[in-house]
Amino acid sequence: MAKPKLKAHVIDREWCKGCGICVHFCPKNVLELDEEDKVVAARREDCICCKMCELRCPDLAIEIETE
Amino acid sequence: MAKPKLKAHVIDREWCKGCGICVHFCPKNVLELDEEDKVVAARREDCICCKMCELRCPDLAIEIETE
Amino acid sequence: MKNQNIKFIQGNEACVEGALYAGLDFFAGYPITPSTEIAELLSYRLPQKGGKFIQMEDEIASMGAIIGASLTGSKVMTATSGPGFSLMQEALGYAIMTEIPCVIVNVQRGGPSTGIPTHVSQGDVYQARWGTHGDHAIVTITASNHQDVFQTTVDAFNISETYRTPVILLYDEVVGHMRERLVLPKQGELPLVERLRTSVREGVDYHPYLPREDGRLPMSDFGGVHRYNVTGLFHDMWGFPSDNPEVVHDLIRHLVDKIRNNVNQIARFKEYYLKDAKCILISYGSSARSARNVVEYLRPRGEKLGLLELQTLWPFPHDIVNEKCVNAKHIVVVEMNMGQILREVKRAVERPERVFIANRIDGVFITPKDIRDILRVIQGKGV
Amino acid sequence: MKNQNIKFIQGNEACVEGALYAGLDFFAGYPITPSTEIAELLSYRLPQKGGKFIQMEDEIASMGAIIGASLTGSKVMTATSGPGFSLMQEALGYAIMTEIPCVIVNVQRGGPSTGIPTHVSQGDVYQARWGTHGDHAIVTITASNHQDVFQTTVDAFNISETYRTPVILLYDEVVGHMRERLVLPKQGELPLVERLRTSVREGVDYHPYLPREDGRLPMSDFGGVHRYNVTGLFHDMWGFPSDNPEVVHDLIRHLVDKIRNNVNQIARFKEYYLKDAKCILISYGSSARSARNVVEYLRPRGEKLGLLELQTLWPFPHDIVNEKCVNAKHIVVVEMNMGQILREVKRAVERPERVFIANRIDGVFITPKDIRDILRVIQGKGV
Amino acid sequence: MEKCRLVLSGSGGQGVITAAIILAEAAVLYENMIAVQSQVYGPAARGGATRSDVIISDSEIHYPKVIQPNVLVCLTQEAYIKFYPIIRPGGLLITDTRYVKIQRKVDAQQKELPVYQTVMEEIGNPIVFNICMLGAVIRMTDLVKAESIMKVLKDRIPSGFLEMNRKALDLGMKLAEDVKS
Amino acid sequence: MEKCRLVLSGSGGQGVITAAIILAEAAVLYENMIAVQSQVYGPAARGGATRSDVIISDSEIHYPKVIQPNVLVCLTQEAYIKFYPIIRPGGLLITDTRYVKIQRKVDAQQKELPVYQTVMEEIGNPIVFNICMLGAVIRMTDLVKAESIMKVLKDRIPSGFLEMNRKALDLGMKLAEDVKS
Amino acid sequence: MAIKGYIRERFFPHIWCPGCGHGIVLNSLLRAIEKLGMSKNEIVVVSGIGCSSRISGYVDFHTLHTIHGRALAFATGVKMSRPELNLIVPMGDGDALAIGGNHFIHSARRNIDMTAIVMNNRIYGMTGGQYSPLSGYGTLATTAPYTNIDYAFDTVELATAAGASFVARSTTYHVQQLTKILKQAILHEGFSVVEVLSQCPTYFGRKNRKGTAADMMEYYKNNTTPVGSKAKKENPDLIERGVFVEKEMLEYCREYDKIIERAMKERA
Amino acid sequence: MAIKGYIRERFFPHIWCPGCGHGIVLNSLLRAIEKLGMSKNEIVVVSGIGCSSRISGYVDFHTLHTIHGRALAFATGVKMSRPELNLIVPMGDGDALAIGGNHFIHSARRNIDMTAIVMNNRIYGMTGGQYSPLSGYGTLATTAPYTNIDYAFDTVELATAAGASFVARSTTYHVQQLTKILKQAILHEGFSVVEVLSQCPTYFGRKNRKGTAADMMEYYKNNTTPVGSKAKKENPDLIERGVFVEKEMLEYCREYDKIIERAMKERA
Ligand SMILES: Cc1ncc(C[n+]2csc(CCOP(=O)(O)OP(=O)(O)O)c2C)c(N)n1
Ligand SMILES: Cc1ncc(C[n+]2csc(CCOP(=O)(O)OP(=O)(O)O)c2C)c(N)n1
Ligand code: SF4
Ligand code: SF4
Ligand code: SF4
Ligand code: SF4
Repeated sequence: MAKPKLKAHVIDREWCKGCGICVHFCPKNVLELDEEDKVVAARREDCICCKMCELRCPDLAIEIETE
Repeated sequence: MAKPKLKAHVIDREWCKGCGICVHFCPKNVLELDEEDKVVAARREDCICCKMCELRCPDLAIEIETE
Repeated sequence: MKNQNIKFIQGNEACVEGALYAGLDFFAGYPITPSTEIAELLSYRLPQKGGKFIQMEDEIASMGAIIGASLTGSKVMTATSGPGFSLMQEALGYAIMTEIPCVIVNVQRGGPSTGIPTHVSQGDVYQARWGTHGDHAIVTITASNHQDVFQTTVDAFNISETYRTPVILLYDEVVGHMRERLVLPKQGELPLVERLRTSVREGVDYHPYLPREDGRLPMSDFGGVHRYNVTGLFHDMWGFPSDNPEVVHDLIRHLVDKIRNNVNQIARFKEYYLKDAKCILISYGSSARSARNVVEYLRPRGEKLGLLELQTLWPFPHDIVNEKCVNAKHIVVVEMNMGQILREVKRAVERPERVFIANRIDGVFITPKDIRDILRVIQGKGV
Repeated sequence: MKNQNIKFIQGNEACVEGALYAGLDFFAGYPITPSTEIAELLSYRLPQKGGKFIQMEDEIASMGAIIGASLTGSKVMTATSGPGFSLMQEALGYAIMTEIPCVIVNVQRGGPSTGIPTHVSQGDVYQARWGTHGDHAIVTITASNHQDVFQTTVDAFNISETYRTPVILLYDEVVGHMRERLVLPKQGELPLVERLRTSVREGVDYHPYLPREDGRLPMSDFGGVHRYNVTGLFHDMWGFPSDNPEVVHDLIRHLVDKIRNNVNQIARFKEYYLKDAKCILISYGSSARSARNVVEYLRPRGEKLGLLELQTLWPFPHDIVNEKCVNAKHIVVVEMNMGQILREVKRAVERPERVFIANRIDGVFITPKDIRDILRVIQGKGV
Repeated sequence: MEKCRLVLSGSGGQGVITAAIILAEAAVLYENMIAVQSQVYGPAARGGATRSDVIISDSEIHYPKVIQPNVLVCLTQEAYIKFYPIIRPGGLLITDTRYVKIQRKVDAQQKELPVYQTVMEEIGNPIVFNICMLGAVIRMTDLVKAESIMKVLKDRIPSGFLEMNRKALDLGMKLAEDVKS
Repeated sequence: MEKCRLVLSGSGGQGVITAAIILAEAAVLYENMIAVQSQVYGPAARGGATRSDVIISDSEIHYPKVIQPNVLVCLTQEAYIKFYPIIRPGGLLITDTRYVKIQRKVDAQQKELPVYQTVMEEIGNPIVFNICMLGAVIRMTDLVKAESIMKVLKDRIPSGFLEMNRKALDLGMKLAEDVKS
Repeated sequence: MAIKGYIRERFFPHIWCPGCGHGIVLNSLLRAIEKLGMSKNEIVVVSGIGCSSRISGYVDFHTLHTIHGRALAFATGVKMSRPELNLIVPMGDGDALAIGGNHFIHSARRNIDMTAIVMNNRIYGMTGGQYSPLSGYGTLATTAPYTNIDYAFDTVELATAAGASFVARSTTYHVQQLTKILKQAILHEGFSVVEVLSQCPTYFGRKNRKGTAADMMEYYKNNTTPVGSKAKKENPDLIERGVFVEKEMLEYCREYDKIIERAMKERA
Repeated sequence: MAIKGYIRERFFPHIWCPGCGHGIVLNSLLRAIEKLGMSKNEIVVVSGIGCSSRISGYVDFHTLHTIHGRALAFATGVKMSRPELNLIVPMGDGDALAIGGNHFIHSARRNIDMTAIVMNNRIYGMTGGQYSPLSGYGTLATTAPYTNIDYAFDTVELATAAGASFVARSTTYHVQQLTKILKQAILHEGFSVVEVLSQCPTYFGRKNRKGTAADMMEYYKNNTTPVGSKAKKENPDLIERGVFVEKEMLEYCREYDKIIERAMKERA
């Protein structure tokens, strides 16, 4: 199966508590926390859709949408 | 050390409940229960002073006294 | 010829017969004298009707198990005595808070602590009312003979279902262990209250904790079509935790008022020769047998003596007791403790200085003579 | 400049200071809100003085551990809240039966069940008295400010040693958690009752359960020169099990009377403006602070209002309360439950129809305004 | 009829409690009388002297215990010593010759029956000792019919044992007749 | 003096509760005033808006909670929205410019201070945010002397950090002066 | 169904602290259930009291939030009267093994069919950081200011010795393994225990200077190893992950059904 | 001192039934203490509730007869405040492992110095013959009329997994081994568990047609084997006897003394 293509990082800013887990463990360093301590996909183009952020988020606040 | 010589089977008839454990496990079949279901040394001469009756009595009712 | 419906059994067995008659499905318990026969007989009888029995690791687990089972729609019971009853108090409060029907039998023995396990006492009356922490209300019933044990056991299940509350059956060692005749009612002879299940259909929003106009709370079997939450925290009508003061206030009032306001519907009692009684004995459980004996003995000898036998102890029927006692010169509470129901009777009646106690607290079943001797003293006749 | 004896701390910390002042040696507990600070602070402070702290697997084990430790001569304490207090009831009865001194702190939160763990309540008053099975008596004390928390904690240990009984310190979340000033008394400033040890010499026959003429029961440290038996069964003067009715009767009477007959010695209370008070507020614990506020607020405004603050709740000081209230037109019990002390006050005073309640049961700390509003209604002034 | 108050006493293994229950059950189920049975519980009951109370009557029984029995059965010396003082003066006191040495001073009609001996000689199985004793009791008191006892036994024991029990019961009744006459 | 009723509010990590305790403790231990401090407990307090009440007075304080503060500090928008309605009309309402967008309609003297910003610029460590805020409060209310706060801090924190805290406190007092004048 | 279909969204964001491992357990559990394609009505979640136990409020199943330490006892009653339901019992380490230890070993002994999840953050979170029976010797806690002298249970060994027929361990870092193990555990017929090494940055982390939530997960990454790996032999301090026990044993409710059959036969 | 010197003769004959194995445990225990030449004043016996627990009333030591299942918790308090005393805690199988199971595993985990004796007769004697967590699958009891479907704990495995530093098993038949093991257990510093396979002829024996007390002891004679014997390999059904665990581990009270030292230093 062809490797998935990223559609979007769906981030729920209400639910995100800025713990930084997704940021820390993103293999491609795609994510970071903004000044409000919410996660943002700063380098979305580097995303390989491994979804590790989605699987490890304690707050179900980030999802990787693929095409 | 010389093997111990029997002085007496000290039996507390008040304490003995006639469970028959000593009788059953006496290697020389020295003991038996009388008509009142109390243990008696019927064949004291056969006693080898192994004291197994004394060690196994649940009621501390029989003791082997040696000289 | 033998009548299959007549049995000669222990009070504990009569309780089992009553529970099975009422539709008991599930029993979890932990053995303790003098209640053990209840568990033993049910371990044999329940599976015969497809019901289930489990001996848990302790009384706390037993309470947990019956509450869980009740939630799924089963009629449940456990049985214990003083020490086990003390251990059940935390989970009992959970059943009260979550309004889960269950019946707890406490066959009383002598306390406090391990006390005198094989002797009779009626010392747990107040614990039944106040044993768990926090404000709450509870129903407690007792009986003095096997026919009544059967009847009150059936009642206990009915009341438990009607008000969605734990009900305590507070018997004692004498009633539990003695053997006497029991005539089994036919199925249908005694009314049974079945679990009130919600009429809300699947998909429609069901509120597990929103009482109907009539105050009753329809249930949806756990594991059924309605998914909801049950918690020992204060909760809203969906069953979800809330510390909103209004929610908290309304819930605690609901829990207490649903019992308090129905005190007269829940009240069970029997009366003997009260009409013209100058002296009224008030008793319950096995001690009521001795009291009854005294009444039957002294009446023919010209004493205007009467007996009010209480079966419902909590909520205490204050008005009924007061009304029955208006004309009495003396009111004597006969019980086997230091005056637990005495306290309530004094609160209930006018001129509480009329109220006395004839009791025994030494593990010996109170005798008619004990009562007659005390009576004479109360009446100023001396020994 | 800073006075080393002045502290600004939580009520729970004041309780710890009092316990250490009284000579606490051993604490076993299991964490629970809102009492946890007591355990936390003691885990730090006790070893500093060679004392011992242990966190047990649950509250039942905690009670067991402190009873065992007390028997060897230590001053012991545990601390919990509602759910844990329910679990402690069985072992509490054991301490009562075996007359082993111990102090149990219950920092009350909202019940029943898990209730509202972080909110205030005074719902465990009756449980403190009747929570364990069987007839018994118990001492229960409370306080409304940190200086009194300290004092009553010391009292608790003293009473526990004097009467060889468990003593319940029944505080509440507000007092436990709020911070205010505590002035530490110097050592020796407050009298301390030490364990009364037997004067019987080694080899001479010691009777662990034979009270002296003065009713007190000298103890021999477990593990010391006197070997004896301790059991939760009814027991004779040597501590050996007995179901002899006389022994049973005498023991239960002794256990109850040693407390009941000393109700006035055990009674602790405070009064404000009672002499000419037409309306008397009766309160205890944190709610007494709001009640006091109301009195101080309305007095200057010409209302003949007084406050009786109870510290000893059990044994309930009926005579004292009755006497203080003779001339009052209205008696208003201010508490945060559905009327537990109200019940006792009604039993205590003549013309109980004078007695009302100003309460709050929604987890919110009762305000002076709440009380004033209810007062006006009681006085017929309307809103 | 007057209430009949019985106390059956002996030691743990002798089956006095079973006997008491069988007697009372027979009265209730097959002779529609009123009966109440109770017994002593606890470790005390295990070793030492056990006791079971039975009251049989044609009218309601409120107080279920026996304070002063008019029929007392003692199957051990210990039980005899413990209980003879409570018998109603002139009451019927039945003992087994093997286990009990009676005392003359007791104010009661004392009947010493060789129940155990007879059972062992005629049947050779001590298990029916209690039933044999029961036979003697019902014969002396005419409380219930032997048939009623047998009916109760039918519901309680494997049919294989019925014969032996019937025999024990008859032996007991016979023993009673001998002393009666 | 009149009782001064303060409510300090914000979110978990900001140290508002510590600040409240330090303030009250300073008043009690070093300026022998009477003070009571209380706070909201429970999960609610963990996420969401925490709140701590302080009453400072020279006479006994019976009722320990604050119903209507005359000094209210809000360090998050959520806290502001939740608590501004309870302030005493005309009372002092202090907010941090970074975290709170104030609403005009509120009947109070609203003081917006760039506390966080200042701390980060001048000290670069958010840990003293609450102390800086405290400096502003005591400067505006004259409740306790800065020295008293420092004495309390001496007993609470490693001496290494005292300097930083002193600086934060002064910064806060300075901010207060600016808005005062 | 998307995993959000299994939760009660209206209660989010949940009460757990930022970085709390319990949220990751929730995340994994939802995915396991999603992969199994179970319907919401066939699942009952029973929990006790603790931060971890709040999980029951967030999932859209039949949820029973009981009292501290007793979840398994309540679950036993539910399961016995409705054996067709799938019981999942998430517990904190204190809930499961301090006050709840007895119910834990007895449920294991009976081999009653349910999935016990021990969310092990080595601390009492809800009450603010006291030591638990899994904190371990030498750790710091609010009730162990001089370091803890209590040894820790080994959850896996205890569950195994008590008789559990499925015993496994994973961590909040190894979310894929965790999801896989949870699936197996739920499918297993009998008493299954899954210990999840979770993190409480707020109390255990702070008290013991373990850094951020991510740091604590890094620790699990670097200090655990698959069951029976030779890395373990070289470095015995490594904590093993994976399935330790998986055996066929008679299940309690089925056994009881046989009792019922026998009883009914005898009667007829 | 003769063993009669260690008992309270006035209470004999004891209440136990004829042939009750508990009496043999008493017999063995007294001999172990006699051989150790301990003085009566240095021994504290703490028991719970049950026939077995009545043992405390018969021995002339400091005796604490507590409540059902909690003996070890009480003993913990005694030991911590008087570490110089020798704590012996005899318990029935129900007392120790049904209601008391949690205290059992936690005491083992802490490795607090005391000797726990599990007098295992596989039944609740005191209450008249209900099944216990050690009765085992297929046995009969008054609450298991259709045979028991509960699996039994293996006391040795459970104690070991929980952390006990001395774990052993013997029987009422092997009285010499039993005495020897009890001696070792009492001398061992740390939490020691000795399981004694005992007999309740009155209930377990009768219900399960095991014959007389002597027959039940014969069974132990024929169906047990020394730990690690090859007999075991040939016949896995044999029950092993002997010492299973004996290891040096930090003892709880001594560890606490270190805490006190540290606390006092810090303070000074
Ligand atoms: C009977 C009882 N005792 C104590 C408590 C207080 N309490 C609530 S949760 C808890 C322990 C929480 O720790 P854990 O189970 O490990 O879960 P976590 O909060 O760490 O997720 C305690 C002691 C209680 N609720 N009930
Ligand atoms: C809280 C409580 N629950 C139940 C009981 C009743 N009880 C007394 S002893 C016992 C069990 C006895 O069995 P075991 O511990 O194996 O000892 P044994 O009598 O067989 O020697 C039980 C259930 C009790 N005393 N207290
Ligand atoms: S893991 Fe989740 S909560 Fe944490 S920062 Fe990323 S999105 Fe936010
Ligand atoms: S073993 Fe003891 S009690 Fe049993 S028969 Fe022998 S002497 Fe008597
Ligand atoms: S306190 Fe710990 S366990 Fe509780 S929610 Fe916060 S991080 Fe999670
Ligand atoms: S019942 Fe069993 S355990 Fe109890 S004394 Fe008798 S034989 Fe021993």
